[in-house]
Amino acid sequence: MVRDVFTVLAVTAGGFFFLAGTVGLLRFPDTLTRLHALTKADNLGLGLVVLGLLPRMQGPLGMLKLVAIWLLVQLAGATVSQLIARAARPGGPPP
Amino acid sequence: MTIALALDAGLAVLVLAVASWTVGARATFPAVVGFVSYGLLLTLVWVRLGAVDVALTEAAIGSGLTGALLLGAAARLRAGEAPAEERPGAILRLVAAALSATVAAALAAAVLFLPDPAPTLAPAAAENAAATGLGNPVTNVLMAFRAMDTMLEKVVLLLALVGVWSLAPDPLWGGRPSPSHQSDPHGVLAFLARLLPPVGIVVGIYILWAGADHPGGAFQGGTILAAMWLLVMMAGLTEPPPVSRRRLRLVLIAGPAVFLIVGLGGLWLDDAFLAYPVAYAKPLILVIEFAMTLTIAATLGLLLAGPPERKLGR
Amino acid sequence: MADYLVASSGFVLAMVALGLVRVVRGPVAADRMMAAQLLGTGGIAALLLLAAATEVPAVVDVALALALLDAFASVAFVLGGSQAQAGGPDATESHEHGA
Amino acid sequence: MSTATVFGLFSAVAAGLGLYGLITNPQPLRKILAFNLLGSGVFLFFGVVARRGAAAGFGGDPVPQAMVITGIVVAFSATALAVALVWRLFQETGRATLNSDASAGARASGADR
Repeated sequence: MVRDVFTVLAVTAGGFFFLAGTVGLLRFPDTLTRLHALTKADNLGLGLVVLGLLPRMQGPLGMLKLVAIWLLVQLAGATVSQLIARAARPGGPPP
Repeated sequence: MTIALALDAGLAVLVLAVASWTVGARATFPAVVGFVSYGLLLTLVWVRLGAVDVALTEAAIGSGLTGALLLGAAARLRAGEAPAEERPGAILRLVAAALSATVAAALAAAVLFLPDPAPTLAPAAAENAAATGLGNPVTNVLMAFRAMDTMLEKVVLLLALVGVWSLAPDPLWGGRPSPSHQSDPHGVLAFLARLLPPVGIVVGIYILWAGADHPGGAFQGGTILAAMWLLVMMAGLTEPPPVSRRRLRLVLIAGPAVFLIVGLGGLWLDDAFLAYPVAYAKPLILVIEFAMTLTIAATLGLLLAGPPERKLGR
Repeated sequence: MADYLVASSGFVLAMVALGLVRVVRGPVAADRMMAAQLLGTGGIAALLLLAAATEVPAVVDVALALALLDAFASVAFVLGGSQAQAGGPDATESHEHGA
Repeated sequence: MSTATVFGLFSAVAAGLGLYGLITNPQPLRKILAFNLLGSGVFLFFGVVARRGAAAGFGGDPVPQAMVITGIVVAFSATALAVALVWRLFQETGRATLNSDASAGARASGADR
């Protein structure tokens, strides 16, 4: 029961951050601010979803995989946003 | 209408919207980004259809490797794109639309009037599962019941690679393919290319290993290994090997060769080509899968790297 | 509980799908790639929620594969773009045609 | 309606869209995209058939699933070959289109190739 409440709270909060990320991506004025909104929000969003689902996984291997997924997305997201930001600078690839 | 069915319907509408964008967008690059998103959403569709093995393949190949291949190509070919006015005339488009609608309607009718109960080979696959000792029915089909298909498919991969290589101009034959990027060895990309592959190799081998009893297997594991190899090459941490290197070619034929040897052994020891002696079925399949994983990783990586573009010894 | 998880999976998916409007609007290639990246993260979250809802642990492996390959396509995009503008036979050739 | 029917109808439309794009898009790269779309529609059709064949404790008939996995890998290798062909065409002519009409020919010969 406590586990269910925890999951609902964390997953709902995660969903909220996905909402925030999308709003930022759609409403922010230029490419670099949009990138900022996106990276902050989607990593927190996924992080909260992972946190909420952790107690529902069977065994330590399942939990390890969840955390690994979150870390991988963090790493990839951080690197790729650096690269995308460089590409978005003047002189980057055209649209 | 249950929540799950609502999710399915929403997912189908979403994927169709992305597919229409891929076909209808004016410029090529946005269309390719649409296609990458399409591949990702397709992974979810496969999960909803209960085909987790296929979802894994789609995630690795459909959205990962194909996405990288097409995005890279779209970026490089930007200059050569045909202007929009070269689109065909209204009559041709109308005829094409009519033809496509007919095909779609025929397929839809086939879906709606499928026989009930549906014909299935699942019971046959379940009955014979004991013969191989593997728990994953899809791996059973791939490696034992329809092993001939899988072996020939390895040959197709090899032929495609020979085709790609032979597109190199004559003087460059035998040279290195070139995703040659002189990137900063201390930059972010090199950082990612140092950190990700160790994790990726563990995951790739895990998925190969899990494939015996759970969704996974040689295709999916090999694809992940290929992606990690390519990442290291793209970051400029290692050179793509020259295509004339003998060791490379041995790796490329290892999968089909081991498959063929085991198959011929079946002819000799048992009664048919590719018949595994029951006592050794599982270890034999694992040996083949291991060789296949290496071959798949090397072949997919080189397919993406493209034809040789630099002379040997430079 | 399973219904809640499926519904949240749908919600996350709907959110990141809205972000795909950026693929249509652009204006630059980087914006389009960002939308695809958000879709990737959202897709992973949706898969994890589905895995928990249907209690099929193997779906987590699918999410793991996606997480590994997510970065890969974006890297190819950035490198392809920088290669096209930094020169090579293609860049000079297209210049000839423009002239 | 069931999951299988929803995605079955979807697969039919996806295949139709792919076919339309294959015929009407002039650029080779777009044709490659459309061809992949068409292929994915057909693969999904197999997936739906597999789903309906769920029996003997399996979530789906494993035989079509295995065929689709093989198919996805072959589709990738065909795509890679096609992309390499387009790239070589571009290197040779400076253009990446299949149109061989007068204007394309004039521009290609103008490039002195």
